[in-house]
Amino acid sequence: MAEKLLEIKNLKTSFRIKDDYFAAVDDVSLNVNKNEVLAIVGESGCGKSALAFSIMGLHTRAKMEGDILYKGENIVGISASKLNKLRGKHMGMIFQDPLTALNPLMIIGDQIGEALLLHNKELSKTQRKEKVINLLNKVGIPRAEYVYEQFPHELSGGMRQRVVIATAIANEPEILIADEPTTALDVTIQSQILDLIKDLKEDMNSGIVLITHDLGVVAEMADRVAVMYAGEIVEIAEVTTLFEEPLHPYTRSLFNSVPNASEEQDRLHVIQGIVPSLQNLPRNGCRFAPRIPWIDGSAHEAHPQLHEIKPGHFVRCTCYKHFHFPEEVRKEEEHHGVS
Amino acid sequence: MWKFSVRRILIMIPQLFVLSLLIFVLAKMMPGDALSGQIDPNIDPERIEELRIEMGWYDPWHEQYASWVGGVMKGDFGMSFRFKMPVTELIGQRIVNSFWLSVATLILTYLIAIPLGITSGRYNDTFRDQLITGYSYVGFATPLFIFALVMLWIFGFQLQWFPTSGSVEPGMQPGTFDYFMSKFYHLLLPALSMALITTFSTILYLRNEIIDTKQKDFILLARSKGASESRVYNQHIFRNSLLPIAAFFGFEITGLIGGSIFIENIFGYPGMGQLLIESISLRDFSVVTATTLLFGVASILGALISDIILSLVDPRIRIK
Amino acid sequence: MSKSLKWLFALMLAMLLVLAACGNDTAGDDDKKDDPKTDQEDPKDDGEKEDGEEPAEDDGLYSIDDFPREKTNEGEAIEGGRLNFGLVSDTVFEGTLNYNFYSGAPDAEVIAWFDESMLYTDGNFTFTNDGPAEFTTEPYETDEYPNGVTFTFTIKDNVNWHDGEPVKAEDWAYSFEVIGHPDYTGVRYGADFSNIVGMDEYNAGEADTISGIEIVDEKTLKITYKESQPSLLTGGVWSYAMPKHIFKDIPVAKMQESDAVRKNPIGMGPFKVKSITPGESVVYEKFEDYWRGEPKLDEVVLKVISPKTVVQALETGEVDMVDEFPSDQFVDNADMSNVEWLGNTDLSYSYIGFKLGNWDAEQKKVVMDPEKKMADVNLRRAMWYAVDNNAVGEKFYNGLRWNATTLIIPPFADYHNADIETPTYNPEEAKKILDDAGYVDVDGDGIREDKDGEELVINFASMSGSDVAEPLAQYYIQSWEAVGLKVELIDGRLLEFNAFYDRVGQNGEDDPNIDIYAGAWGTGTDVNPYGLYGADQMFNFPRYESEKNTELLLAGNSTDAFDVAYRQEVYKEWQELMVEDIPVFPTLYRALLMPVNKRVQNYSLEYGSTMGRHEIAVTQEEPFKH
Amino acid sequence: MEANTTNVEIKTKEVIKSPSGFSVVGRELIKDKLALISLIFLIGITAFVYGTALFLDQDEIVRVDLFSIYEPPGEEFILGTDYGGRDVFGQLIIGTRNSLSIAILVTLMTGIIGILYGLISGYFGGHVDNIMMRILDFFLILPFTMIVIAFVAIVPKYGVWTFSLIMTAFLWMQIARLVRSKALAEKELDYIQAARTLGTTNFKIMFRHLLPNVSSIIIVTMTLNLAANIGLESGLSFLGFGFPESTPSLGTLLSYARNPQTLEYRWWIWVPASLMILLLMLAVNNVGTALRRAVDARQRRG
Amino acid sequence: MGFLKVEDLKVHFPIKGGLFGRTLDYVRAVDGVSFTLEKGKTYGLVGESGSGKSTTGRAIIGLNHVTSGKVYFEDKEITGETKAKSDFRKDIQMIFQDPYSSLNPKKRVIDLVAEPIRNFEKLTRKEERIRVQELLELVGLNPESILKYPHEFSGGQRQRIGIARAIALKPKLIIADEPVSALDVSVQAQVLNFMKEIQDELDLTYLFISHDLGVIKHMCDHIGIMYKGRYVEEGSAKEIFENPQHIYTKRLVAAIPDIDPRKREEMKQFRAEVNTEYEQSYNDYFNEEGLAYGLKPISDTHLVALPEKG
Repeated sequence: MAEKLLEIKNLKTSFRIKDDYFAAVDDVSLNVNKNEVLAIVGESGCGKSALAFSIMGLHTRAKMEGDILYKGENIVGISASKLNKLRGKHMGMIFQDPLTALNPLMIIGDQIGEALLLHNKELSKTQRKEKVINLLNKVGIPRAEYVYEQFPHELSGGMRQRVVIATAIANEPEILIADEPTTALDVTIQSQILDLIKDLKEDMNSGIVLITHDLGVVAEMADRVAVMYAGEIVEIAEVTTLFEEPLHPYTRSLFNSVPNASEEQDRLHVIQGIVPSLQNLPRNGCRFAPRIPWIDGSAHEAHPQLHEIKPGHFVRCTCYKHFHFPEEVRKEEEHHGVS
Repeated sequence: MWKFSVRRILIMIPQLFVLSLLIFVLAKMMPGDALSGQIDPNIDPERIEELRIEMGWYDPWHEQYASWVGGVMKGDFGMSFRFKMPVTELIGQRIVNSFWLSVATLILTYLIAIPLGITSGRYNDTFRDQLITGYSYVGFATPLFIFALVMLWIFGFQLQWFPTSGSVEPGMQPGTFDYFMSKFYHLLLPALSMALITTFSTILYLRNEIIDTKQKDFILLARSKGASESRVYNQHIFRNSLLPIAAFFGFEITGLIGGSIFIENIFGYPGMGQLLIESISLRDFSVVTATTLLFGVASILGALISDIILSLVDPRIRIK
Repeated sequence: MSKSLKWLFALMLAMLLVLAACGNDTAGDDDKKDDPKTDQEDPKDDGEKEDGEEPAEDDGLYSIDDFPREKTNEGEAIEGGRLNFGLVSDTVFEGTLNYNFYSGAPDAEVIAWFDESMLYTDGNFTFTNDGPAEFTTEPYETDEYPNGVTFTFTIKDNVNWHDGEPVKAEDWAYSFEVIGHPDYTGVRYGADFSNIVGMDEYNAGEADTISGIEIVDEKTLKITYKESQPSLLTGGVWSYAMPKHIFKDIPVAKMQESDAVRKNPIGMGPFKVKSITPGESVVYEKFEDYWRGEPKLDEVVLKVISPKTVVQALETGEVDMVDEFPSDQFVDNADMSNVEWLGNTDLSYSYIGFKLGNWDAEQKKVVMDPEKKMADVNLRRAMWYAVDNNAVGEKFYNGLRWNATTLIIPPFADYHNADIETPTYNPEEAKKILDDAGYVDVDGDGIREDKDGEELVINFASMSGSDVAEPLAQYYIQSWEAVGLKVELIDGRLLEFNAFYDRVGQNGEDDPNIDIYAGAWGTGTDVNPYGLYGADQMFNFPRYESEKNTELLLAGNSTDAFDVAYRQEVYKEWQELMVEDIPVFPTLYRALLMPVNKRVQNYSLEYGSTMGRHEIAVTQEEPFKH
Repeated sequence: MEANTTNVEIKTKEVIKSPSGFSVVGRELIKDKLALISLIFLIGITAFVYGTALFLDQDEIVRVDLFSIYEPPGEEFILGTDYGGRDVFGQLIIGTRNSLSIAILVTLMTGIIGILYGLISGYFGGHVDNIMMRILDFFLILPFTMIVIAFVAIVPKYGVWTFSLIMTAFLWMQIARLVRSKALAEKELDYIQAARTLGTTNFKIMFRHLLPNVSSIIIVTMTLNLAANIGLESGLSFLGFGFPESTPSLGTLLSYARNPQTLEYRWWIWVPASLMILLLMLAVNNVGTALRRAVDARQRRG
Repeated sequence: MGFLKVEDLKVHFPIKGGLFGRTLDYVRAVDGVSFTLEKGKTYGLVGESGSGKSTTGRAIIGLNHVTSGKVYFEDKEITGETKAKSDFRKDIQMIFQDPYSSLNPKKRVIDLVAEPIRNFEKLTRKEERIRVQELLELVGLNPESILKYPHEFSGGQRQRIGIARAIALKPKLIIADEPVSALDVSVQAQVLNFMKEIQDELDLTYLFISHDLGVIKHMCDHIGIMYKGRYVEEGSAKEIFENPQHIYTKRLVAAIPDIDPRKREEMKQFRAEVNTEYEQSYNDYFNEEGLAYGLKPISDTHLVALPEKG
C-alpha cells in the first residue's frame, strides 16, 4: 500500500504586499506517497510553484501556516539547521530553468559535489568525485569525466537540466520536487528528461511532486494529479480518472482548450476572463465562479469544500454538477471574452 | 584571451598616437615655455633665446612632434628641461611612488569596501545597511581634497600618528627593511584618505550586486541542496557578486590617477600626479607629454586588466 | 655666513617655484631671502602713522623693524646635534645640485648647505676677503680694452673639497671653462662672462682656452675683464668653483645630468651630502675639515615641506627652521611659543608698470610710442596718487609689506634714496591732475573720458598665484575707479604667470592690449638696475627709454662709479627721474620672515653677516614644541 | 459625442494609474521621508538662492573692502568676510546659484550629447557602434587635468559657458555608455523589431520608442550626475582652475580652505560652502535614489 | 507563381575573432530554405530551438539581413528591401512571441495600434481614433481602453493588441512567430481561435512559426520542418503527422506527449523504437556535418530531405 512520505495539511503560504498578507497557497492538503508521481497542474499564478517552494522551505519572506509532515514530522517552522539536514538529503528539487539554476562560476563537479559534501562529510575528495561521476552517468551525461570539469555555460540546455537533476538526486532523496522541469526545453529533450525522471523514480523508489502546466506531461508522467486554481486545489484524482472523467469546470475547460496533436478541433475552448492576480483573488465562495458566469450562482457552494466523489477523486465545489460548456448552448459566446 | 589582449593593445596604439598629438598641440598653444620661469634681470635674455633655439622651440611644431615621436619610438622621451635629466629616469623615480600609493589605496579601498558592501547587501534594509549606505552617500558628497586636508590635520598634526610629507624618512638606505617600512608608513595616510572617499561606489555597487544575486535561481538550488545560509553566502553569493568588483579593478586605476593629483599635492607626496601638474605649470613639456601618455596607457591598461581579470575569473567569458 | 649668491632669480611674484597650479597660497611671495646687509629703513613708520592710537601689534600690524635679524640666544649649546631644516615649496627640488647648473631656487637652498662661494660679501653686497679666497685688482689697459681690470685671486690654504682634495685655482678656472663652453646647457652664461677677455672666442668654439683666465699657480688665479664695472664686485665675478678632478672626464653637455651633479655632489661647504631622496630630502653630515673650523652640528636634515603644512611642522618641532616663511601665515602664528621670529627686508619690490612703447626685435631695443594710451605722464602720476599702498600693506599684509618709494630698495643702503618725495595716496590730487590734463568726465557717467573725449578703458594685466592677488587687483581697480578711471582686468581674469610674461613681453612680443600691469622684481644683490630699465633690455617691460635714463644707468656702472659718492649721486638722480617719468611706480616692499626653533643658536638673516652655517648649534637634543 | 466624454474620463483616470506618470515617483517620495525632506530642501534652497540672488548685487558683494577683512560672523556680516573684506553670506548665495546653474547646465549638456551618442551607437550597432565606441574610449583616456589646464591657459575668456563646455567634453561618456548599453539591449526586444516591421523609420524608432524606454534610467543617472557635478567644480577650483573670485561659486569659497590659516582659523569662509555642497549633494542623491527605486518598481512591471 | 515565394534563402551570421576581428566563420542560421505560400492558407514552420525557423521569418520581413537567396512577394522581389516605407511593409506584418516585450511599455494602446497607420496613412486624430477603436473591437477588446498602457492588460489581451496592430494596415500576409508560446493554455486557446477567425474575415495568409506541434497541427495547412537551418521535410499537415518520412520528423512527432495516460507504455515503447531508428539511420539522413540533404519530392505536396542516392 501507499506509504505516505509527505503529508501537507491545510497549508497556507502568504506573501506580504504593501501592508497585507495574501495567500498564494490557500488551505492546501495533499499527500505524496512512496514511488509515486503526484502532478500539480495549473496555469501561471495558480500557486503551484509557491506550493513547491513551501515544501522545500525556500520562501524567505513568506508567512506559512498549516503543517507539512515529512514522515510524520512537521517541517513548517523548524530551525534552519534542521531544515538544511532535510533539504538535499531527503528532499531534492529540480528547477524550471536550467540556465539560471546553476552557479555560472562553479564547475559542474563541484556543484553536484556540494550536495554530497553537505550531507556526507565522511566522503573523501576522490570518493566524492567518483560518486559525482557516477551520478553524471546515471542522468545520462556522456563523457562524465570531462563534463565534471566544465562550467554550466558549456553545456546545452538538456545537459544542464540533467546536471540539475543529478544535484537533486545526489543523496537519493525520498521526495523529489520538480518545478516545471521541461518547460524550457525542446520537445525531444523533454521526452528524454521525462523518461529519465521516471527511471530515477523507479530506481530510488521516491515520491515525486511534478509541477507543470502541460497536460501532455501529466498524462505521460503522473500517477495522481492535483489541479490547482487560484491557490486552491480544485480536483485530485488518479491520472486515468482525471483524464477520462474530469469533473471540475476548471479541469474540463483546461482539457478543452489544449490543441491536441491527435485529434482535429476547429475551435478550442476559451476560459472567459483572466486569471486573477494574488491581490484580487476572490476569497469567498467558488473562486472559479466569475469565469463561468453562465452557470447559475446557486450552483456554487458558499464555502466550497473538496468532495470525495469516488475513492481518491476529490472535487471542490458543487458547481461541477451543473457545469456545461457554453458552446453547447451558444457558439458565439467566446467572442466576448474580455473584461 | 591572448589574442584579445594583443588586439586591444593594437587598438590602443592609434589612440595613443592621437592623444600624443593632441597633447603636443595643446602644449604648443599654451603661453610660455620652460624658460618663462627663468626671467631674471641677471640672466641674459640672449642666453634664454639661445637655449630656446637649442631646444628647438622655434621649429615648426610638426617637426618637433616628429622628432619627439621618433625619440619615443626608440624609448627616448627626451630630457626634462626643469630637472635636467632624461624624462624616462625622472618618471622612473616618481612612478614607483605613485604605483605603491595606488596599490595601497586599492588594497585599503577593498579592505574597507568589501566587508561593508557585503554586510550592507546581505542585511539590506536593516539598520546596519542604512548606516553603511549613509556613510557611502556622505562619502560621495565629500570633496576629496577637503577630506584629505582634514585627515592630514587630525592624524598628521594633531595626533601626529603619521608623517605629513614626503615618501620616505630622510636618510633611509634604499633596499633596507626600514626603508620599506618608512615608505609604507608615509603612504598610509594619503592612501587611507583616498580610499575612504573612493570606497563608496564600490560599497554601493557590491551591495546592489549581492541583492541581485540573492534572488538568482542557483541560490535557491544551493539552498535546496541543504546549504546553510553562511555557505550560501560564502560559496555562492559573494563569489558571484565580487566578480564585477574584480572587473571594476582596472577602471579604478583611472579614478586613482585623478585622485592622486589632489592627494599627492596635499600630502607633499612626490608622485606622477604632482609631477604632471608642476610640469604643466612650468611648461616642462617633454615631461607633460610623457606623463599624460603614461596616464593614457594606464587607463587603457586598466580597462584591459579589467577585461582580463573578468575573463580569468568568469568562465563564461574565458572561453571566447 | 655668507652665501653670497647672486640671487637673481626673478622672484617675480611668485611663481617660479610655486605653482600657480597647485594653488599654493603663499605663492605670491616666495622669493628668496638672502644675504647680508643691513638696512635701517624707515618703512615701518608708515605703518605707525596709519591709525596711530595703538601699538602696532595690538591692532594686528607688524613692522619689519620689530624683528631681530640674528638668533644668538641664551643657553648652552650641546655637542653635535641634528638640525631639521624645512625647504618650503609646493614642488620638489629639481636636484641639479651644482651652482653652475641649477636653475630653481629650491636647489640653491640645497646646495647652500654643502657648497659655498669663493668670495664672501659684506652688507653692501660687495666682495670681501673673508671668504675662501682673497682678491686684489689692478687696471688692465690695452688699446682694445682701455678700461679693463685684472682680478688676482688667492685661495686660502686650508680650503678643501669634501673628498679631501684641496680647492685649486684650476677648479675655479674650470667653472668658467664649463659655463663658457659651447656645449654648456645651463643658464649662467651672460654678459658677466663675455666681459672676460677671450671668453667670446672660447664660447664660439674658436679658442681652446680663455685667454683672460690664467692659472698662476695651484692656488692663484688671474681673470681679466674687458670693462671695469662696480657690478663686478657685487656678484659680477663668478665665484663658484667646480671640482675639476671629478668633472674632467664628463662631457660638458652631459654634466647637468651626471651623478656628480645629481646623486653624489661634493662641495667645500660646512656639511657633506650623506644621502639624497630625490626631490624630497637630503641628509648632510658635518665636514670636519671645513676651512673655517669643524661645524658644531653633527647632522642636518633638509626636507621639502608644503607651505600648507609649514606651521604645523614648526609647531611640532618637525623642522627647526625653514628657508622662508609664507608671510601671510605669520599673523595667525605670531604667538608660536617654540620659535623665535627673525626678519629682514626682502630684496624685491612690486610695482605697477605702464606700457609706453614696443620692443624692436631687429635692433634689440625699446621704441617708445607717444600714441600709447598711457603716454601722458599726468595720467600715470594720477594713478600713482590714487592708490593707497599703506592701506594695502596693512590690511592685506598686516604691515609685513609697506609702501614702496623708489626702485632702488632699502637694503641697498648706500644707494636707496630715503628722502625722496614720491606721490602717496591722495585721491583729490589725482583728480586734480586728471582734470588739469584733460581727462574729464564728458558724458557724466562718473567715468573720465580721454583728452579727446573718447571712452577711456585701461586694460590691466595682473598675475594669479597668490591668495590675495585677486582682491589686490580688485582693490587697485576700485581705487582708480574712485578717481574716475575705468580699469578692467584683461580677459576679465588674472593671468597665469606664463601667460602673463608672454603677454607682458618676455619674448619681445608685447600684447598691444595691455596698458598697465602689476609686476614684481627680485633685484638680486647688484644694485645696478640696468637689466630692468636699460633701453636695450628685453626685461624693460614698460618699453621706456630716455636719453637721461640711459646716461644715468650707464654712469652708475662705469669705472667712475667705483667712487661710492659719485655712484650715490647718479642713482639718486635716476630714482628722481623715475618719479618724474613714471614708467613704473613701485608699490610695496616686502618683509622676509624666518621662524627659528628656540633651541637653535647662531643663525643670522643679516645681509653680509659673517656668521657661517658651521656655527649653527642647538641647545638640546629635541626641538621645542608649541 | 458620448464616446468623447468617456474618453476624457478614461484619460484622467488612466493618467493617475499610468506607471510612467509622476504618481509612482510621488508615492515613492512620500514613502521615503528622507527623500521627501531632501526634495523640499532642494526646492527651498533653489527658490531661495535664485530668488535672493535677484536682489543681490554681485558687483557689490565682490567689492574689496580693506576695512572689513576677515570679519568673523556678526551682525553686519552674517557669515563674516573673506580676505578681501567681502561678505561671505552674499557670496554663498550667489555662489550656490552659480554652482547650481553650472551643475544643471553641465548635466543637461552631457545628457543631451550622451543620449544622442549612445542612442545612435546602440541602435545602429555593428560598425557604427564600433567606431563610435573607439572614439568614446579615446575620450576616456584624455587626461582631464592636463586639458583643463591647457584650456584655461589658451581660452582668453574663461567663463560659465567655456567652463561648462570643458566639463561636458569630459563627462558625456558615462551617459553615452549607459544609453548605448541600454539601447543595445532594448533594441533586441520585440517592440523595436515590431516597430521596424510596421514601417517606422529609424529616427522615429530611436526617439519615440527607444528613448522613452531608457528615459527612466537616464533621469536617475542625470540626477545622480547633478550631484557629482556640484562637487566637480569645487575640485577644479582647488587646483586653481575654477572661476575668478569675481564670479563666486561654492568652489571658490571652498578653495579658500587651501590656505591652512583659513582652514584652521576662519571656518566661516569655507565651512558654510562645504556644508552647502554636502547638503546639496546628499539631497540630490536621496532624491535620485528614490527615483531609482520608483523606476525599479516599474521595471518589475507593476 | 506564388503568393510568397522563398528561394534558397540563406542567413549567415559572421563569427568574428582573431587579431583583427576578421570573420572566421559563419553561423549558418538559415542555410538554403525554399518554400512557397499559398494565399489564404496557413503555413507552419516547425523546428526546435536553433533550427532557424524564426530567423527565416524575420529574414522574410527584413529584420535579418539576407545573405543570399531571394524572397518574392506577389511576384515582386522584396529581398533586402530596407526602406521603412516600402509597400511590402504594409502587406506583410508580424506577430511576435512575447506579448510583453513586443509592445512598447511606454505607449498607450492608441499609439501602439496607430503606429503603422501613422507611418503609411495620413489620418486626422479623430479618424485615427475611430479606426483604432474599430480594430480593437475587431480583436475583441474594449474600444474604450485606447488610453491604457500595455501592462494593464493580460497576456492574451496584449497579444490581441499586437494582432490589432498587425492587421491595422490590412496586410495580406502575417508572419506569426511563436504567437502563443508565452501564453497559458487557456489564453493560448483564445488567441488561436481568434487568429483563425480573422483569417477568414480578412483573407489573411499566415506564416506560422512554432515549436509546438500541437498548435501547428491545429492551425496549419502546410508544414515545413526545419533542422539546423535546413528543411528536412515539407508537406500537408496530414502528411507530416500521419506519414512522416524523415527520421527527424518521426522523432519529433513521437516526442509529443500523448494526452491519454493509458497509452503511456505504448508511447514509451514507440519512442524508444523511433530513437533507435534515429540513431541507426542517422547517417542515412544527414551528411557528414550533420546537416540535412536537399528536398526530394515523394508526392505532389510532400518533400523530404534525402541524400542523392535516394
